[in-house]
Amino acid sequence: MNTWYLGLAAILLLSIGAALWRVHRGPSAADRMMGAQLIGTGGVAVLLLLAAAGGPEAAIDVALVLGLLAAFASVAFAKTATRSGLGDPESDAEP
Amino acid sequence: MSVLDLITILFTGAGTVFFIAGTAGLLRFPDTHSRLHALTKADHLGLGLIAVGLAVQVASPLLALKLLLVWGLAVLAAATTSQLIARVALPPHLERQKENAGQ
Amino acid sequence: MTEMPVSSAQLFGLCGAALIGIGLYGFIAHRHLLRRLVGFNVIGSGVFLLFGSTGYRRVELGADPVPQALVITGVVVAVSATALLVALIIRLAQLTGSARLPEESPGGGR
Amino acid sequence: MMPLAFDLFLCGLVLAVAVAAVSGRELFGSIVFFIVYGLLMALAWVRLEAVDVALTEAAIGAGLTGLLLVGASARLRRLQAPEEETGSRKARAATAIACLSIAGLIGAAVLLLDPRAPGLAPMVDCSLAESGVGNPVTAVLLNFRAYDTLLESTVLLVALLGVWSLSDERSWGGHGGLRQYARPGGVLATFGRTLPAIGLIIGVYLVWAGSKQPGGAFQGGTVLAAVWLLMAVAGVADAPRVSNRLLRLGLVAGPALFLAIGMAGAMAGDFLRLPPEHAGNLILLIEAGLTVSVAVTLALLVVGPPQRDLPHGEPS
Amino acid sequence: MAFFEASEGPWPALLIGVPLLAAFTAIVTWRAARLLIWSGAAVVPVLSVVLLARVIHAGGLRLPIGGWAPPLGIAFAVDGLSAGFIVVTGLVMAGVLLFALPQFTASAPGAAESRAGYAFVPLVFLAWAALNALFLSGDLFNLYVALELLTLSAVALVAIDGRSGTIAAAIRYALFGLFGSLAYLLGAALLYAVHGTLDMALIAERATADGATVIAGALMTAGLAAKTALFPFHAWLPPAHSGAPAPASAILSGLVPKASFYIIVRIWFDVMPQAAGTIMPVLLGVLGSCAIIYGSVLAIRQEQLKLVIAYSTVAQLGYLFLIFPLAGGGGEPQPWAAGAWTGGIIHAFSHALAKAAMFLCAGLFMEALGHDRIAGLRGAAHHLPLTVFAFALAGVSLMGLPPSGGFTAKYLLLTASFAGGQIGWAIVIMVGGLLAALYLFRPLTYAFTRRGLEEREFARVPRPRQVIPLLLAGLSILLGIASAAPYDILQIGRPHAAVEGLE
Repeated sequence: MNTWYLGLAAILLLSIGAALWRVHRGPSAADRMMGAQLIGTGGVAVLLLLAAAGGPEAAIDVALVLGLLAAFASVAFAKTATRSGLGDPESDAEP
Repeated sequence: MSVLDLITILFTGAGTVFFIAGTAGLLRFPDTHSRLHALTKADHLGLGLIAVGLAVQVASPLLALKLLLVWGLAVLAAATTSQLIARVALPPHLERQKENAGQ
Repeated sequence: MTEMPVSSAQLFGLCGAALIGIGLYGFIAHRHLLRRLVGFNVIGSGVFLLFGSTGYRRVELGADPVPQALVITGVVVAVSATALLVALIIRLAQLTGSARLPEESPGGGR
Repeated sequence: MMPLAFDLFLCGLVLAVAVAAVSGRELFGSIVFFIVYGLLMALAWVRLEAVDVALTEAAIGAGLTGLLLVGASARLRRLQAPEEETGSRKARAATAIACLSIAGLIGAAVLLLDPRAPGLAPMVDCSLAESGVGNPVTAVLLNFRAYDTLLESTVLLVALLGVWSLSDERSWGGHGGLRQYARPGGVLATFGRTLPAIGLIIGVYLVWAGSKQPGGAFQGGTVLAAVWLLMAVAGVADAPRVSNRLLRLGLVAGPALFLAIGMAGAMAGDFLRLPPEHAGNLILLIEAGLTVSVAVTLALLVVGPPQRDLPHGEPS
Repeated sequence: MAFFEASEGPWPALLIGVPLLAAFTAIVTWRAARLLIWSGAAVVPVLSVVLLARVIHAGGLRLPIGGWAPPLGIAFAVDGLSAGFIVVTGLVMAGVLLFALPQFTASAPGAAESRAGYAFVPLVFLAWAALNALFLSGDLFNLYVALELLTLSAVALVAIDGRSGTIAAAIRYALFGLFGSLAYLLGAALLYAVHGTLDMALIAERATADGATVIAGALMTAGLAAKTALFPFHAWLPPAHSGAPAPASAILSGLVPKASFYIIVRIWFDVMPQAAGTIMPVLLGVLGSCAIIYGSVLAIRQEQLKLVIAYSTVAQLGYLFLIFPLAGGGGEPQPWAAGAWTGGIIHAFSHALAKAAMFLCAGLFMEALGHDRIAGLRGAAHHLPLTVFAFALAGVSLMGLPPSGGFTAKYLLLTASFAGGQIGWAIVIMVGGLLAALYLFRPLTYAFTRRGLEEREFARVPRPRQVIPLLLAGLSILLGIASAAPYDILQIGRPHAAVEGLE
């Protein structure tokens, strides 16, 4: 079973490696951010699999923290894309 | 091999497939918005299937809860960020339209 | 278990060494200060990884907690330094319009 | 063979991402790579069975540092600071060769190390019972080498003082950063109201769990800081004024409590000595104080120096 | 183990705890700054002297912290060298804080808190705590944390003026300093990996000249040399030290680079002397010589007083590195080694006092004149006689004229280089003294010129503030007059203390 988990984790790593290409290529900043988002989720999945594959059980806590914080960079990015950097990307009204 | 193991193998395997599909979409789809579409599949389904597949194996319910919480967080984060990223990625003329429609 | 040509600890240690080199390149080769800061952080994490990997040489003893604790300290110190540098860089850009250091005048003075 | 193959692959990815982060042509791209890099480092730490470090790396390396850099690059773009000009190819090649040889030297040192050296793990195990906690890393951080940690917690304060002193004279005493805005009821605002509750639980859990299993004040404090930052970004919470007395008390509470316990020990004969029968509770107390201070300090470090609120964009 | 004595009282802990407590209080309330400065300047130097007295009485001390003996825990390790540095730090810090009192604290009861005033006081106290922690530490990683605490507070002090020039200087300093810290940390990590401990005394027992140890030593030395502004890593120093407010400059120039130098000395004389080989000491000596010549020449070319003083620091730091070839990190202990070593350390002390005095003088000139152009100093001796006298006294020490501490230091270094047949270093020392005379006579000549073309406006400067640099400069002279005492103190706890110097 451990080998199965580790194998899947390795495959996910491969897929992360592929997603890096999107971060590299862009073309827009949003594309790069999306690549990072997918890699973040992939990383969380790898952590869960590592925990299952006889790794430290607390790796799930790491996954929890990553899952919690993964969104932050994207939110910060979306925020900075507004005109003043302070508004809401969903609306053009400014404070 | 027990039935549980079989379920785990099935779910985790399927989850991984969704991830690969999502990655392929992210790489191959022509424009930002369709790529975003592919991304959310991987986030929602890929991680979800893996989490469920592992949750049936764990001994303590607390651990299972944690696994599901990880998934829940990922879904929540993905939903929010894809919405926001989509908005950022809107070309200017579409943005104007959407604003008019919204008001 | 067959004898591996290289252990995991050595592998991550070598990876740390390579990261130090990569970060150093970014630290030296760029003029844009934010790029240099990224380089600095890569060097830092390379040092940490190398340090941590040396605590994992005896797998059967478990990971040595001392390097782990020291690396945690180091990471916190590094983020403090990074935050201070980011604030300095933004301030410099506000005052001069550039995120680069002015060229050094080797003679100083006049 | 499988674990080693996995590690080999992980190292390869880490190196590739590091190269991309350092050499990418575009600043924003290189910062996104750096965030990915932090995430992969967290994986590497899990592989090294250093989950405490992995938690720190996930929270600080991938989380906060990424946030700092994304924010900084956006502000520089808004200030229209010019992007990179590339140096001469010859100079870059020379630099690359020099860096490569330094990395080679360090790599040689790694290979020269005795692969059987035990480190201090056995000694930590022996004294763990007297340390008051079950997690050896926490035992090192808050008991065996508590002195380091005391100094480290003041390093954060120094950085914050430095950041604050970069404000305009006129803005001194004002709010850190600029007031953020989110459309009421919008996705951002909803997110900013939902996630903090979960984040709070996770942060507190990490601190509480730290005495028995991986976690602790720095990891938990970082999560709390990040959660608060999210609330600020979503317009739910405002950055406090730097002149706020309560805020300042929060900054020093942890280190001051730590120092007080240390000095009490010094008066009794041994600086920072925690009597074994009370060590567990004292450590929990110190961790609680440090969590508050770490969270407040880190959050304010990311927010930046106090500024005057202007209707649009950068303060002039 | 009887070796660890727990009965030495809380002195080392107090030397760190009191400045930290002052800093925390100052962070919470700026109103307390005045009280904190007075009490800090009174209490901490006394504690330093008490510690020195303990060391003189009991010899070298080793106090495990928290009841955990190394290698698991950290120990304070105090000997004559650390106690000497702590006393000098205490004197300079007390002088600087009192000097800065009117500049950075509330002038009137109702005055509003200011940006620089708020940051300055806690930063200085934190730097003080960091310096004491560093000189007391017996542990390589603990040294790293103290060093980072010091570096970050120094960077913040450089930037405190907020002008674009000082921000740039602070960034340049931070890049060098943080890079240096990482190189040092990497070396420490390697040493831990080899020897299984970070305690310096334990490593000293175990260290051999194996490959990893040598690489670790090289990395640490390179990083620390960058932090000490050793040529060719000196470029960050002059803008950083001249751009800060005068009291901050006094700390930055007088004390901060000595901290990283102190660690280099510890590494090569105490921790792993056998790994030094023959090339490394000579290389450090050559770089130090380059620093002496290059720094002095550039100091001569400056038009602004603070830049002259800052470039002079580059040159004077160069002397410190001559102790590596002269006192020989490796090999057989030579009869003159103790003399050269002690000379180098006394030079560090007298430079700390003299350079702090000079920067404070420059600060007073700037207050009186509104600028620090050398050509504008005409008439200074008439209007600010005490300050000019203090500057001249400090200059005497920097030039190495008798009976100053600088003279004793250079005398010891010269004697060692003649005794060892290494005439090259002696020539550098003498040329450096001549160049120092050149760059210091220029401002002094202007100051003593009675009348300029027009009668210049000198603002009044309160006399007590003029006394502070005078006292510091006087102390650097006293170090030469009573040179036997520091010489003996520095030998306390030294491994080769038995070797007689050539006094």
